[in-house]
Amino acid sequence: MNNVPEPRTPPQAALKSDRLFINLGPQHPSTHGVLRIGLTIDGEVIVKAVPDIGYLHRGTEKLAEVRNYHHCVVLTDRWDYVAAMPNNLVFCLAAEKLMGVKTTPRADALRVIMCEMNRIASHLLFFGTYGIDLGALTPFLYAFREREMILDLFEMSCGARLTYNYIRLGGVMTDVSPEWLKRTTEFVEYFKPRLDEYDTLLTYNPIFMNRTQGVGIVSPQEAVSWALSGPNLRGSGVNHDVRKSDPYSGYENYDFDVPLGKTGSCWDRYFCRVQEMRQSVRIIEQAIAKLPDGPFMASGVAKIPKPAPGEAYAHVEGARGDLGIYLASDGGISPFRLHVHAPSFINLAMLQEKLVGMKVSDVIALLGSIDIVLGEVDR
Amino acid sequence: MIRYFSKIFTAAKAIVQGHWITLTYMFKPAVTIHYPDEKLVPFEMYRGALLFDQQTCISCNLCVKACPSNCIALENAKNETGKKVAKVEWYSIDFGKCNFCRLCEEACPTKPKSVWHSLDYEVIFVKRDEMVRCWKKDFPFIGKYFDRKAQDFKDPEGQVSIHDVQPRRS
Amino acid sequence: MAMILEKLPGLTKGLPGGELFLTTSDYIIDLGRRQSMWPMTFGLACCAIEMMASYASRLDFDRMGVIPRASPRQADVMIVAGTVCKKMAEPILEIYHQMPEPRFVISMGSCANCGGPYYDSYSVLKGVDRIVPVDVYIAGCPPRPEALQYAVVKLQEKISKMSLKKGLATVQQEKGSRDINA
Amino acid sequence: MTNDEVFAKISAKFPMVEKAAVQVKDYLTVRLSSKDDLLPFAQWAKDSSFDMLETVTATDLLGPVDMKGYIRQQNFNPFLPDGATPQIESAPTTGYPYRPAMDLLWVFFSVAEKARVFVRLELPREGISAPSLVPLFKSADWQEREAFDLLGIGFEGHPNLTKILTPDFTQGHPLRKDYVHIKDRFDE
Amino acid sequence: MTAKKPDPEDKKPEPAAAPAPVPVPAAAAPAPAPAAKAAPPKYVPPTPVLNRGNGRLIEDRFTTWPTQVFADRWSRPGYQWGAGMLAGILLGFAVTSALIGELAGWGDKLYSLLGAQGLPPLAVEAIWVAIKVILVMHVILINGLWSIWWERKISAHIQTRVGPTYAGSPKGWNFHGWAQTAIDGIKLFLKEDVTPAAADKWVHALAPAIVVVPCIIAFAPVLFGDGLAAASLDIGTLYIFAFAGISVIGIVMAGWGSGNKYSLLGGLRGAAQMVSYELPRGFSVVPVLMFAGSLDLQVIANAQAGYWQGIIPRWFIFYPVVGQLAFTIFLIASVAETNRTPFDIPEAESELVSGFHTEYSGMKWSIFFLAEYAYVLLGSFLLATFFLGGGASPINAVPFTLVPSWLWMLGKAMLMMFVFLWIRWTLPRFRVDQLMDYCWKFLLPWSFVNIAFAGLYLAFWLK
Repeated sequence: MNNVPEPRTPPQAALKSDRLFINLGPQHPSTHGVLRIGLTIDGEVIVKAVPDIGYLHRGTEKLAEVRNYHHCVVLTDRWDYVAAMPNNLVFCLAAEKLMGVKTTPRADALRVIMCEMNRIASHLLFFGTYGIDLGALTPFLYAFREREMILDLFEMSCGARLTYNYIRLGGVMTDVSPEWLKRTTEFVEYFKPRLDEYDTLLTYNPIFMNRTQGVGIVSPQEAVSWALSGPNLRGSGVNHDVRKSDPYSGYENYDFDVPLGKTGSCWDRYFCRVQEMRQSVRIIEQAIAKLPDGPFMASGVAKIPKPAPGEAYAHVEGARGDLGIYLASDGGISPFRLHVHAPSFINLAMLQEKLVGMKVSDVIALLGSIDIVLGEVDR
Repeated sequence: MIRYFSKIFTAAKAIVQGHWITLTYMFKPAVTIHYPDEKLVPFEMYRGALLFDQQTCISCNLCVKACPSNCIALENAKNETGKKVAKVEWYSIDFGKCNFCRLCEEACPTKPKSVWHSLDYEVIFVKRDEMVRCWKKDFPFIGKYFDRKAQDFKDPEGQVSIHDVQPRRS
Repeated sequence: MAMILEKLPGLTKGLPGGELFLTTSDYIIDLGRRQSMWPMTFGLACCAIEMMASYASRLDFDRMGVIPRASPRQADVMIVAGTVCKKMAEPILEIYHQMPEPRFVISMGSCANCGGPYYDSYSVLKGVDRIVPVDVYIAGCPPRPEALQYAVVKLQEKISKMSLKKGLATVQQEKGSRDINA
Repeated sequence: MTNDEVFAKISAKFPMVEKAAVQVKDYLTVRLSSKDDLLPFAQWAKDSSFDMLETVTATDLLGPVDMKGYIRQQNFNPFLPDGATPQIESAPTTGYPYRPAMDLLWVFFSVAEKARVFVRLELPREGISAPSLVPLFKSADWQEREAFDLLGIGFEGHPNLTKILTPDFTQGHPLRKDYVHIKDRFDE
Repeated sequence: MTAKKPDPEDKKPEPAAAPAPVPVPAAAAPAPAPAAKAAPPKYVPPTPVLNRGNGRLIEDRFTTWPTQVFADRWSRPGYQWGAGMLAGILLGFAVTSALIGELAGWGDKLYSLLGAQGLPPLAVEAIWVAIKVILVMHVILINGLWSIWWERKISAHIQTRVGPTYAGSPKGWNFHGWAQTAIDGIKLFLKEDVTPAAADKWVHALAPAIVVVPCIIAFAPVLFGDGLAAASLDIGTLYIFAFAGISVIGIVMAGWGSGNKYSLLGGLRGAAQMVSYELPRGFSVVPVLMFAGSLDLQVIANAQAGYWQGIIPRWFIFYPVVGQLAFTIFLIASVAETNRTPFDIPEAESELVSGFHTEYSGMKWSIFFLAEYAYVLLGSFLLATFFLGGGASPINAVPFTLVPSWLWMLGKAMLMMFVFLWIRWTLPRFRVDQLMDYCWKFLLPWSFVNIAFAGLYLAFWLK
């Protein structure tokens, strides 16, 4: 049911109220980092919105031109710092295509497990912060309690909690111990009932559904024209998932289905992410069951690689959408050009047009539902 | 009419279920770690503050090349005749710039490693000079920092080690 | 009230029990500031996620009386968590000056200490102590949530050594690392 | 849909478009010959199944990057009072065709057939400008502004071509190979 | 990486767990180990700088995982100790109050003692009123300390974490942070008092007063037990709702006075919400007044004495349909009146930074904070008096009826305050227009229907 009341424009003659310009400033509790939106509001309804980004622009594409390929892998951790594994993976895929290195099956399976666990951790953070944006403070703490378990598993296998540098050119950094696999299955068993708890706590909560169901509706054509990707695109009903359409590192031999939304509202995008967590749990179980043994690192990757001149493009289904790397090499030790197709940067662009006509508290609901990370927006 | 009441009923049921979950969690024990009283020992693979052993280092510059943010600087030792020798005169790591990525430890060819990640994560600085950690002849693993005001090397005040004696990684 | 406390050291110099009264009032004031430090929800980059983890249930910051406050007017400590870009330097300065007096700054992570992995980038400020005085730096990229709590414990120790002789507010300093008991 | 079928479809409609010499690994790369082919090609792509413009970017082919574009302020090191030596200098590799030009790149993706085509266009560096695709694809808006901000490519017809990422006081376009950083008040 | 496949990490000489002294690396190292390798200097780390003594090292991380922690809660020492402490407090409270049950009696003795001094009756009356005012003021301000600490502890345990623990407990001890709010008060007392330049000085400075003073005045007729009311007015309910409505002006002044756009938005939203939720709050109490027959709180409380069939107390909440409906509407409206989630849009943390009190710091801000908790206390006492039969014991058995009325009243008020806190930490926030729709299109019509039901009850059942 679409209960979005169309913006009641007061009769201009009777009610002379001038427009108020407020800054949803770079420092704001719920802009997920440093994003400034210049809102021109008339009463409670937004008349004009100008998102202003660049407050976290570190110029990593320029830095990549003076780093060798192993150093660039470290740089990639800091783009989408909530889900850093897909960043490493996408750079390594592009560099391996450039250098013609074939990874071992065990490395592919480990990469799939790590990326899916990182997707669950990222969606848990989204679930927690989206609850805070709409005023429910407790789901954040429950989501972080589960996220801490995943971070423990990452710390046990690759040594860091957030910036892993685990997926390297040609494979992965180290092998995982059987104890790690046992603990992962223990986490997966513990996590399934928690997902149903989250549903009763937030998903089917009437106030939450009122706040998100009719808000920020994106039609499929509009979603494709804005080139959205990931849960934002699937929330509008367009069935495009890179893991299915352009499978990489062994995704074709795991069976999982892709959740689709119906109306493209904030609730559908939120619901796609919660369902995706269930699918990731299924993938992890299958991957652990069929984990091939063998070397975890391909041989033949040079200490300072100098790939032949050429170009390569690789893209991966990151937690926020279709993360792509265009890598060009001129035969030197540093990449000649590194362009990041950052899903958050492109998903955020639709904000300036979608916000007109909405209420101030809907800005937070819409911004939270497209789930951006400013490290990836500004690179 | 019926739809109106059923909508109210489902809404009320969802709210009550939500409250039931928060109530049950209220009576469950807390998962908190009382940090200064209880401290978590990180896993064996954890990448904490770097340690360096001046005696086993063969000053091969591999770690300098491997570091993405150019934190490590070292100088070859010379014996009396002025010929370079496989020893290191001094060694310095800039902890302000280090991003704890383990590339230097993997590049180090010596066995056991002469630069390796300890498990210490409580590393703070009070002054800007403490950021650069230096090693010279028979300095401890943890190294010292050069205080410009006092013009000499001092023990790092801000680092608390998890183990009484720093374990070494091969 | 603040004016009376400012003149307290002068008043109590001559009185017999004055010294004891001064030290106990020092202790109470420092206890108040130490056990209830309210940071500002102010995350820039990856360190902000670790700061959120330190507020979460496993490493509860509320145990030390630390509640994140949204507006700078009600905050005592500013935890700069993440890369300070040049475009963000102006707002950080403005927020620092909006915070009411005894204010402290914790620089969290290599990027805030001196640029970290972006030591040669054209758009990154090489360390937040170029624009605001910093009390405690934390090493790590990103540092563990326990390291942030250890920094708060260390800052609490520095505050417990503050005394009324130097006045109620902390020593004013434009930039660089600051020693509040200097 | 394999690359060759896609290329057959394209060359049927646009004969003057030919396969690019350097193919992006496992994707079809097509090279336009001049600026004014772009708009008809984009219009055709939008009408046929290539309805998503994924990426708009460019590469500066001038040569190795100029080290003065980076500012390196080292912490005080007692053993090296004048700062640690920078480590990697980008050196030109022999035999690579450096030329004062910029190679623009558009990526069209068809959601229905899951096919992707890379469209390249090489333009001289002086006063570089290209037609903007904002009227056809809304996703081009911010990506063209980013290309303008970082590489200085003027897009004709773009509604609001202003800086998007770099701060206002940064002069010049950082991703150009000959970018020299002008010291502002924040790097002493 | 060298062409040779890097062999996986060979056996670690150093067992990570026990801090054993560093063994000399194994002599059979493949590379010819340098001959006379002196054992690396034994490094003595600086004494760990901890304010609470040396930390206990948790070696096995997985014992802190929720899977183990939630598995069997009674085996954890902290849990048993906490449960025991809670039971002890409740029991002690009940026993001591049973012993000194006749506190109310002392009031009359004091009053007659004053009269015996031969003072003119007017002076006696004046002193007696002064004592009552001081007592009620203390209840309101001490409540601030108690309820803020209680909210932080309850919200912490709801979120499976531990609230403030180190405030006010010496090294090594853990008194559950009893002094946390007092310490917050000391700090806020000494903060620099910032008045923003764009602010309208007088309006900015006066706003907190106008928010707090009506609440303190409104506490006059509130019943703390049988006969324990500061002023037994026969228009008690009307008096309370009249004064509780004045704080809206304070909020709008705070919004306008701070000169900050966010607080202006927060102030206007606050005005719209609080004014419109006055109506359902007032109308939902009308059935109670109809049953009790008077506005005086004491009469309402006495009307709920007695038991149906000796088991179910005659409280208004247990009236079949009217009671529950009136109770829920009044509860929802009082939550909205105190600006707490799900109705906290005036100081919505995530939207308007912190709403109307964005520009307040130090002492002025803490007055706003105390006012919020004073209104929560007022709301919970009203709920206890109107619907839970203030002072009457729920069970008809002997030991319970001996417990004095003020303890039952306090217990019910604390239960209602728990419900306020419980709602805050579970539900998300309304949007502005949904909030208004909810009030005008749902709560208000249903309260009118409720009044009609009450009329039917009076006509046929309660005659």
